[in-house]
Amino acid sequence: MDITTITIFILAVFVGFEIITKVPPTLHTPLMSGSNAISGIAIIGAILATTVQGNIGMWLGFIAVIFAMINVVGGFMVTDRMLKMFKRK
Amino acid sequence: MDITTITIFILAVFVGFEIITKVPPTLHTPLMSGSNAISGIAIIGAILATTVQGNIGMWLGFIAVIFAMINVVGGFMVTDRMLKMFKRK
Amino acid sequence: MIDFLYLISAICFIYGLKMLSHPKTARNGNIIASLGMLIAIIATVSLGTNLDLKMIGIAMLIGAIIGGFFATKVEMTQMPQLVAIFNGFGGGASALVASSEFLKYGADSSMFLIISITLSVLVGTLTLTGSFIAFGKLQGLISTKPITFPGQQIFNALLAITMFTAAYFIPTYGINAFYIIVILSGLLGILLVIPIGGADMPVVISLLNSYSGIAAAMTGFVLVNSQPSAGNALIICGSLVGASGMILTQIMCKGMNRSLANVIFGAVGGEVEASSGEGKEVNIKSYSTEEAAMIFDAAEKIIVVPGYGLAVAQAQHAVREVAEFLEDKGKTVLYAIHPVAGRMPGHMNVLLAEANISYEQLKDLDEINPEFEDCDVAIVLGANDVVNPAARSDQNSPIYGMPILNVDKARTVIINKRTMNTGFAGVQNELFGYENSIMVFGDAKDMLIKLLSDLKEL
Amino acid sequence: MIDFLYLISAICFIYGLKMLSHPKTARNGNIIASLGMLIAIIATVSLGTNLDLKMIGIAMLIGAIIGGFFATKVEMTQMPQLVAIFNGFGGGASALVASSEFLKYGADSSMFLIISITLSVLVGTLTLTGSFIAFGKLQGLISTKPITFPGQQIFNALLAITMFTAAYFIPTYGINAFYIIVILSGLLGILLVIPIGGADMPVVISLLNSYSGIAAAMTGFVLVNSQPSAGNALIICGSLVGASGMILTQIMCKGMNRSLANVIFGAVGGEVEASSGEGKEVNIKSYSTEEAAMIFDAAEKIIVVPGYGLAVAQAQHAVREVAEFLEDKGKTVLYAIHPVAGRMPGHMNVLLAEANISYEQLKDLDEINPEFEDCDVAIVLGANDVVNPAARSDQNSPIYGMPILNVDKARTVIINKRTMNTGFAGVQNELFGYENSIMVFGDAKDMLIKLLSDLKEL
Amino acid sequence: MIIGILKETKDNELRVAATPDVVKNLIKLDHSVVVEKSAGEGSFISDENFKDAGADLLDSSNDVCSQADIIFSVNSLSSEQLKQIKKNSTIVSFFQIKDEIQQISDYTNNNLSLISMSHVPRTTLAQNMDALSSQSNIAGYKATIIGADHITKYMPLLMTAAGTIKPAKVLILGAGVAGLAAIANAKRMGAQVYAFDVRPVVKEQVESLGAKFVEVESESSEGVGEGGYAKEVSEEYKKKQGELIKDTIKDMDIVISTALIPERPAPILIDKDMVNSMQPGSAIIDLAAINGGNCELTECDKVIMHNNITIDGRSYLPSTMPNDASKLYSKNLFNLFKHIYNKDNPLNLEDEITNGSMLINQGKVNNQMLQEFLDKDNS
Amino acid sequence: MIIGILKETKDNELRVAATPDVVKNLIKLDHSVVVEKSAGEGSFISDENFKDAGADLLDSSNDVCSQADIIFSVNSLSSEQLKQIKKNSTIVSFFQIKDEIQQISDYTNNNLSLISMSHVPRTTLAQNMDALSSQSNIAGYKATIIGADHITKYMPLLMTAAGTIKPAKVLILGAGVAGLAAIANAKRMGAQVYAFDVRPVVKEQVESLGAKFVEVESESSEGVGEGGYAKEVSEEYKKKQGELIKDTIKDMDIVISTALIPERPAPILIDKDMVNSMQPGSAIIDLAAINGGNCELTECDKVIMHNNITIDGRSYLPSTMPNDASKLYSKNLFNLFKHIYNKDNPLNLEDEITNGSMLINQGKVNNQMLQEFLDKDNS
Ligand SMILES: NC(=O)c1ccc[n+]([C@@H]2O[C@H](COP(=O)([O-])OP(=O)(O)OC[C@H]3O[C@@H](n4cnc5c(N)ncnc54)[C@H](OP(=O)(O)O)[C@@H]3O)[C@@H](O)[C@H]2O)c1
Ligand SMILES: NC(=O)c1ccc[n+]([C@@H]2O[C@H](COP(=O)([O-])OP(=O)(O)OC[C@H]3O[C@@H](n4cnc5c(N)ncnc54)[C@H](OP(=O)(O)O)[C@@H]3O)[C@@H](O)[C@H]2O)c1
Ligand SMILES: NC(=O)c1ccc[n+]([C@@H]2O[C@H](COP(=O)([O-])OP(=O)(O)OC[C@H]3O[C@@H](n4cnc5c(N)ncnc54)[C@H](O)[C@@H]3O)[C@@H](O)[C@H]2O)c1
Ligand SMILES: NC(=O)c1ccc[n+]([C@@H]2O[C@H](COP(=O)([O-])OP(=O)(O)OC[C@H]3O[C@@H](n4cnc5c(N)ncnc54)[C@H](O)[C@@H]3O)[C@@H](O)[C@H]2O)c1
Repeated sequence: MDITTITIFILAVFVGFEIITKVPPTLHTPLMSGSNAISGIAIIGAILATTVQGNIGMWLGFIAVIFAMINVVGGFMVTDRMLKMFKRK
Repeated sequence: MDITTITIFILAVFVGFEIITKVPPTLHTPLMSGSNAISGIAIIGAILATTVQGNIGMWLGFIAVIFAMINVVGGFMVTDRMLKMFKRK
Repeated sequence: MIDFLYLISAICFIYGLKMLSHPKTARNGNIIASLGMLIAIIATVSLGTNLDLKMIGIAMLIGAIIGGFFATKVEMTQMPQLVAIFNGFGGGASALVASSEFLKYGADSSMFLIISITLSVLVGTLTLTGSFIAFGKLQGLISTKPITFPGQQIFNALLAITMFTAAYFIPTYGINAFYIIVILSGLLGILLVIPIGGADMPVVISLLNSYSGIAAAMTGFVLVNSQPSAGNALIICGSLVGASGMILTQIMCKGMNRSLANVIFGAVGGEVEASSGEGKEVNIKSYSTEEAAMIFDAAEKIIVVPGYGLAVAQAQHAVREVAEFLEDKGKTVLYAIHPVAGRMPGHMNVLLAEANISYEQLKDLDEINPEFEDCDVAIVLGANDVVNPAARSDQNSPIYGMPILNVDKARTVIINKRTMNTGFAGVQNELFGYENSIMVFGDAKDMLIKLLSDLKEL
Repeated sequence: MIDFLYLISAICFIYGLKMLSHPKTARNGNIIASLGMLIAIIATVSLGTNLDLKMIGIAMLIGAIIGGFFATKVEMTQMPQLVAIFNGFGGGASALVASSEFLKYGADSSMFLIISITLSVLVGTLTLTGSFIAFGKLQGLISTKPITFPGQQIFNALLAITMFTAAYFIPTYGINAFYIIVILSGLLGILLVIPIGGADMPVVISLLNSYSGIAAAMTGFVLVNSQPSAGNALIICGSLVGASGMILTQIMCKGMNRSLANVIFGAVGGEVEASSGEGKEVNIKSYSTEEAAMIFDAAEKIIVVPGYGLAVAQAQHAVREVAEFLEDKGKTVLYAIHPVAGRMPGHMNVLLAEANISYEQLKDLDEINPEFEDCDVAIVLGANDVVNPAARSDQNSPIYGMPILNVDKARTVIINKRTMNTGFAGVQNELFGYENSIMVFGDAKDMLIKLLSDLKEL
Repeated sequence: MIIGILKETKDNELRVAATPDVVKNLIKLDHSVVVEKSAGEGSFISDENFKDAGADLLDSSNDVCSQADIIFSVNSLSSEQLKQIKKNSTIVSFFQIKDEIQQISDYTNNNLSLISMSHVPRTTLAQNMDALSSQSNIAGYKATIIGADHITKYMPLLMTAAGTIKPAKVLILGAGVAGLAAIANAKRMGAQVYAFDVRPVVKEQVESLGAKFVEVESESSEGVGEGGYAKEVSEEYKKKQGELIKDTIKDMDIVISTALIPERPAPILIDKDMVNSMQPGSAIIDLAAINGGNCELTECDKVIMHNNITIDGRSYLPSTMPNDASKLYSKNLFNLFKHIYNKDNPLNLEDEITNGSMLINQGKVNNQMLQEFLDKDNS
Repeated sequence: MIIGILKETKDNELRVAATPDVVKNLIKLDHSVVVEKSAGEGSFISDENFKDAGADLLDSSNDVCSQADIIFSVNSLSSEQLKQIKKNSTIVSFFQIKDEIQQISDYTNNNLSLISMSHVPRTTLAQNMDALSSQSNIAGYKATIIGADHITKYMPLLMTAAGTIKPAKVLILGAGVAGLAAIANAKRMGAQVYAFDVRPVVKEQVESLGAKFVEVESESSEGVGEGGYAKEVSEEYKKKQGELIKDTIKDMDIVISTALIPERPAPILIDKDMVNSMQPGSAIIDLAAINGGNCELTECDKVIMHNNITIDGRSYLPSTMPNDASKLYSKNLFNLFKHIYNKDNPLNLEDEITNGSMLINQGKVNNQMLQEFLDKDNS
């Protein structure tokens, strides 16, 4: 356990708390969806997990990559689709 | 040079940018004054600098502590004085 | 170098989220965030040692295809459940990574690692199952009614305690204790979402979204020792999403005038009237003033249709304020005065003159009706009979034949009244259910005041 | 453990700054921030090895006494210069620490260290000298007029280039190159501030404040290798102050309707009218609507005094909107109608009736005059003669003997008009210069609209 | 069809049943129009105007009566005119049942049809034919103007160098169409306005105009009759109401009374004592004068002074604004005509509006109320 | 001092120079007040009211004249009354120089003092004594009411089921005190209001009431005379002005003219042609009638019809609101009295207000204009 890690964690939490202040309701769903896609960052871990020695671990990683990728690709695409709607007809 | 240091730096900058959004003009001076006092955090460095071997370095540290302390104590006190004024008569 | 890539990707996420919360920049924000993700993936692939790139490629392809397929094919109305299920996968991924790490180090890892892994698995799995339940509720596979049983809270608490005990015994019992944690977290996820009503699902999804961020951050803690830079990246992005998701959840709750606790534990309070337009019981769309404000923001030509309700609410000054604000933004605002609006001849004239609305802006039926066709928004304020299309089409209606204001020809019609009650003639108004109609309920004056402040906040 | 203390102190600073930017929490914010500083100092003292605690204690005592003395003794009007000079000391401290580190490691430090030290010394010294010049200007020791000479910008640029060259040669020439940097930074600080006019000083101080934060952050980079946790703490707090100071500077510039670049390089543009109330040429205080809004926010009883200017501006609806907003906040609002306000008998009645202001709120001279004494704010909107205290006191005034509205009896009087021009009777109004008077210039309608939106933003 | 427009014969009547605009529209519908000379004089419509619109000008009322298939008028015809009228022809006018009973034989014997503007049902659809509304609105509006003229004070609040003038207080009794119009205009002019009505629904409408509603406590639906009209109220209610008005009226500067109950004498709301309790210089405008008045002292079509209180009983207020009054009336009449004589299904007595406004259909009484009156008369 | 209040003798005059309130205040200042019987009748003030306030009631005007040291009145006294008046006494009234010239010998021979309400300087300080303003304001206000009564149309815009009624157009000529009041009230009533004046400063004032200012292009200070009053303008200006009014007037429903130049006949702004160009049913209210009128056809104190246009030349509009008019006038008078007869320095002719309003001081002419007129008369 490293103090810098915790520091980074806390600072990131602060940034997270502060960047979202006022969001018009129409953006609630897109924002949720977009930030949801970002939480697919777990893909980093998933990719690295595939190198784990044991077979099970590797396969877990494999599935994790699929899961995370669904989250990332689906998330960003669906967000974009929603946001496209707001353009003036 | 460490990447985590830079990371921390950048995150802190973000926090700094984000926490101040709207400030009523009457608070400009107190806020400036308060954050100025915080920049007296250099006192940490100053204290540690007093341990520097060479005489000059140590005395620089000594002066630095005085300087920083003026900034810190004066800054916080003057801010408080200003803010007291805002109370309803 | 790779470290820097992670840093850049984190910055992309920060900016992306920031931009996503403003209507004008939202779309670019999303693109920037996805760019950040791309950078992170590239960094990881170049960072990893001994990576089976083919396998990873296949997995990514599968995931991308599934995600992309659903994202493009699913209907607009089903978006919320899609987001829910995507979110579940994200949480699942975190849990899987943490599990895989557990398998690597086994039971004799450091305390810090065990705690991290436990939390990651716990939150990740909970997100996974919870999201699936949310999906099921929204999709109608599971009853949207809150499902409760006595002692539910206590049971949940017991579950949590059991899990932490299990975590405590990991060093002793190893993998078995771990299994218990996985299973119980999954159960907890289900139990947490099941008692929440359908109308509150958006809030729940947002909360689960925040959880999936937390899970990612926890996974970061798991990884940070073996892969410091990737771990840090996960921590930053995960906590970013976790925190901002929490704020968003709070904002959403506030928008519904409820506390988060009330949403989560308030099942006994019963359903609130479906106010987000997803309810299928009534085929009207009820919007908040904030949403209405967004619509006005995009409009250029606006026609105000005052009715008796405006007079009842004494909202004549409020409407002028809103109109003036919109005009200052360069929009055109006209008033459509129906000859029999109100309860006496010239009622609307008296009303609007009092608010000093210039005579030039007032248009009578014949002048204004052709204008609706190229108007972006018609806002109907406490009028009912005078905009009832039944007068044109429904031979059996008592008002059949009365000339009406053709508000339905406008691109969007925003209708403000307090309830779904009828007007003077006592007939229902099918306009309210039209495709291009939006209801904003409330007293006209209150609503206009709120609308104005929302317009100013955009 | 000590690391944690630093983290806590950083969190204190973050919260402190956040709270400082809201009127209601500002004072507590300051206390929390100073608590953070205390924690940081304690942490450092327990962290350091080989500390000569006595010496440190003496130094701290000296600093505390000096700082405390000036902070308590100096007059309110001299606050800005005090902040400037405190700020200079902060910058100086950073520069000294960096210098001391340089002396420790000498010329053969790592590249990273040399860069950090150079930047720290550069920014720190510049802040020191710049702040002193700002102090001098505000205190009237140096001309508040912008002092410029031809080719100033170019000269400054040359200075900067010389310094970086010197930094580059530090490994070669060691301490001498370092001296050059110190001296030139000091010079640069002077030259940067000298050409800026007195009215812009607050912005400059804010900018220098941001610099001193940057200097601290750079010092953090210098320290981070030898004292990682202290270094990190400096980096976090320094960059926090640097960034937030930058934002504050920007906000202040925006408030003056100017860009930062314009403030810094705009010396040729000449003085703007002293709009921050520090100018001593005229003895009126001109406030922005935002500041007026703050005053209203704190008030409970408000009396509106309409005059001819309100009619000219056709601001009757705007004034009602503001009044209604204040009433909704639970404040009492009354209108004081002077019998000859306006240009015809009953002018104000006609005007306010049009805006539908209820008759009950309108009070005539006899009714309202006793009320001013316990009223928090009297806002005079385009009235002049009818509130001129000369009618009570100045026997030579053409309006001597006319009964007036005793607005000067109110705790605060806010006067809105467009210029300092006289009213119908053509006489100057000494009210404008009273201790408790505040001018808010502008067309009454524009001003009220702006005031309303500022009130809503509080 | 040939449509005839007469010069009105009633005293103080300045309106005309059709304006040149309406004449034009009638001609567009392939009718021809005959107009009695100087029929538009009162409304400042010259004979040329009518000619330009395409009408034929006839010298006498007799000529018009003998030529026209259908006669438009504001007031019912004089017995002389009735004698000249063609058999089987139709008259559209503001008929009052109690007035027409006298002449019923003339109508039935000649197989005449009577379409009554006063009996157009008050439905949403019929609003553009509702002359009762358009003319009541004028009356209500004008009542405040003459009220402001009668009283010896300002209407609005004024704070002047010579002192503060309190706003006039105006009480409106009966907030139907005329009452609401009076409220609206009195508010505009700056007075403090109070209103009273037996129908509780009116409260919201009164308040929607910014006036205060003066309420009698009672079961809520006491005074509510059919079709949005009022009905007579119980004795107890009347007492409460009397006290309420008594309390209120003594502070009032203008009272405008419009209370009517269909086909009944107007309720007496203001008795002599109440009048006497009012401030000298105040005024009562009694728009119910023609039905006996809401004030005990009202004399129809006269402006009297009682105890320094002006009591204005003029029933012809719409006629004092002949320009707009004729315009609105003729538009209403035209709309009704177009509705009844439409191409697809003319004279369809199934239709609510046609049926409702048809008092007598080719000599046969088509109105229940009229029939009842006749039956009563005969017995 | 003994203060006398007379019953006004002039036709149509209903005001009284002091209300019971003012009587009370006078008595508080240690004066005594004698009031002619039924002096307050026109303003609905009974003799009892005066008695209650502390005044002594006298039976005849003669009694009052012979007892009072100072007489308050609205109009100057009749020659009979003047005969009865005590030597050295004072009269405070609305004197018009040109009217008083005839009786000048009565004044000087009896050593009378004349304080003129019409000559109180228009300074900020004197505003609470400025009866010209308070009474003009009434006139302007009332002019719109009677205008609205005269015309045959609605004032406001109305969009009704029977069609849209366009708002009436009102033109105000001369935007002094009366003109501004008329603008304000016409705006209130919903009309579209236009105003014209020779003094360009007035533009801002007109616009501050929400009306449109109709402008003659010319050098800016053409019509500006002394003390905020207008002066006569050049021929060229008159021509331009004439055309402008001609263009404007034909669309107007109401014209209210208030243009005056002190001590000169009122400028003729509306000639016969212009009147003829107006729509039938329109109305002109000429508040300048007493000075000859701004309209060629105006007959003072008469309401005439010309070519279906009502021309109202009543000069006594304030008297139609005797209640408020008396209240304001008597307050003004009292304020002036208090100013002139103050304890510290009574009858101080150094004082601008005292000097300005003192037409004749104990038989000596104290007004330049009056002196000039007299000199002209004598030569
Ligand atoms: N103009 C005339 O001369 C006259 C005379 C008599 C009758 N009428 C009849 O009146 C009707 C006029 O049509 P209209 O469209 O103006 O009125 P309407 O059809 O009566 O509808 C008014 C609507 O306003 C809503 N409302 C009431 N108070 C409100 C408030 N405070 N805030 C927001 N909404 C409020 C009511 O719905 P909620 O209760 O759900 O809020 C109601 O549906 C016609 O049918 C006409 O025939 C007219
Ligand atoms: N009531 C009557 O019957 C009557 C009749 C004639 C004369 N008067 C005289 O008029 C005066 C009335 O006093 P007052 O205090 O109402 O008016 P005032 O003394 O004339 O002052 C009005 C002030 O409003 C300001 N102003 C003008 N336009 C403005 C705008 N658009 N926005 C903001 N301010 C504006 C002007 O200053 P800036 O130019 O600096 O903005 C001016 O100083 C008295 O002297 C009175 O004797 C009254
Ligand atoms: N459908 C439509 O669009 C339409 C059009 C016009 C009028 N209307 C309705 O028709 C109805 C009648 O209107 P009207 O103006 O012809 O009515 P009216 O002239 O018959 O009566 C005038 C008012 O007097 C009131 N009144 C009767 N007795 C009273 C008493 N004792 N004390 C106090 N008030 C008393 C009545 O309630 C009514 O409001 C109203 O409800 C009106 O809204 C409907
Ligand atoms: N000091 C004060 O407080 C005070 C009080 C009351 C009035 N005043 C001022 O006194 C002045 C006179 O007011 P008044 O109402 O007694 O004026 P007035 O009755 O003498 O004249 C009425 C108006 O007619 C205008 N007029 C004259 N000739 C004209 C022409 N040919 N065409 C068009 N308009 C013409 C005048 O300019 C004036 O505005 C105004 O400036 C007014 O503001 C001042």
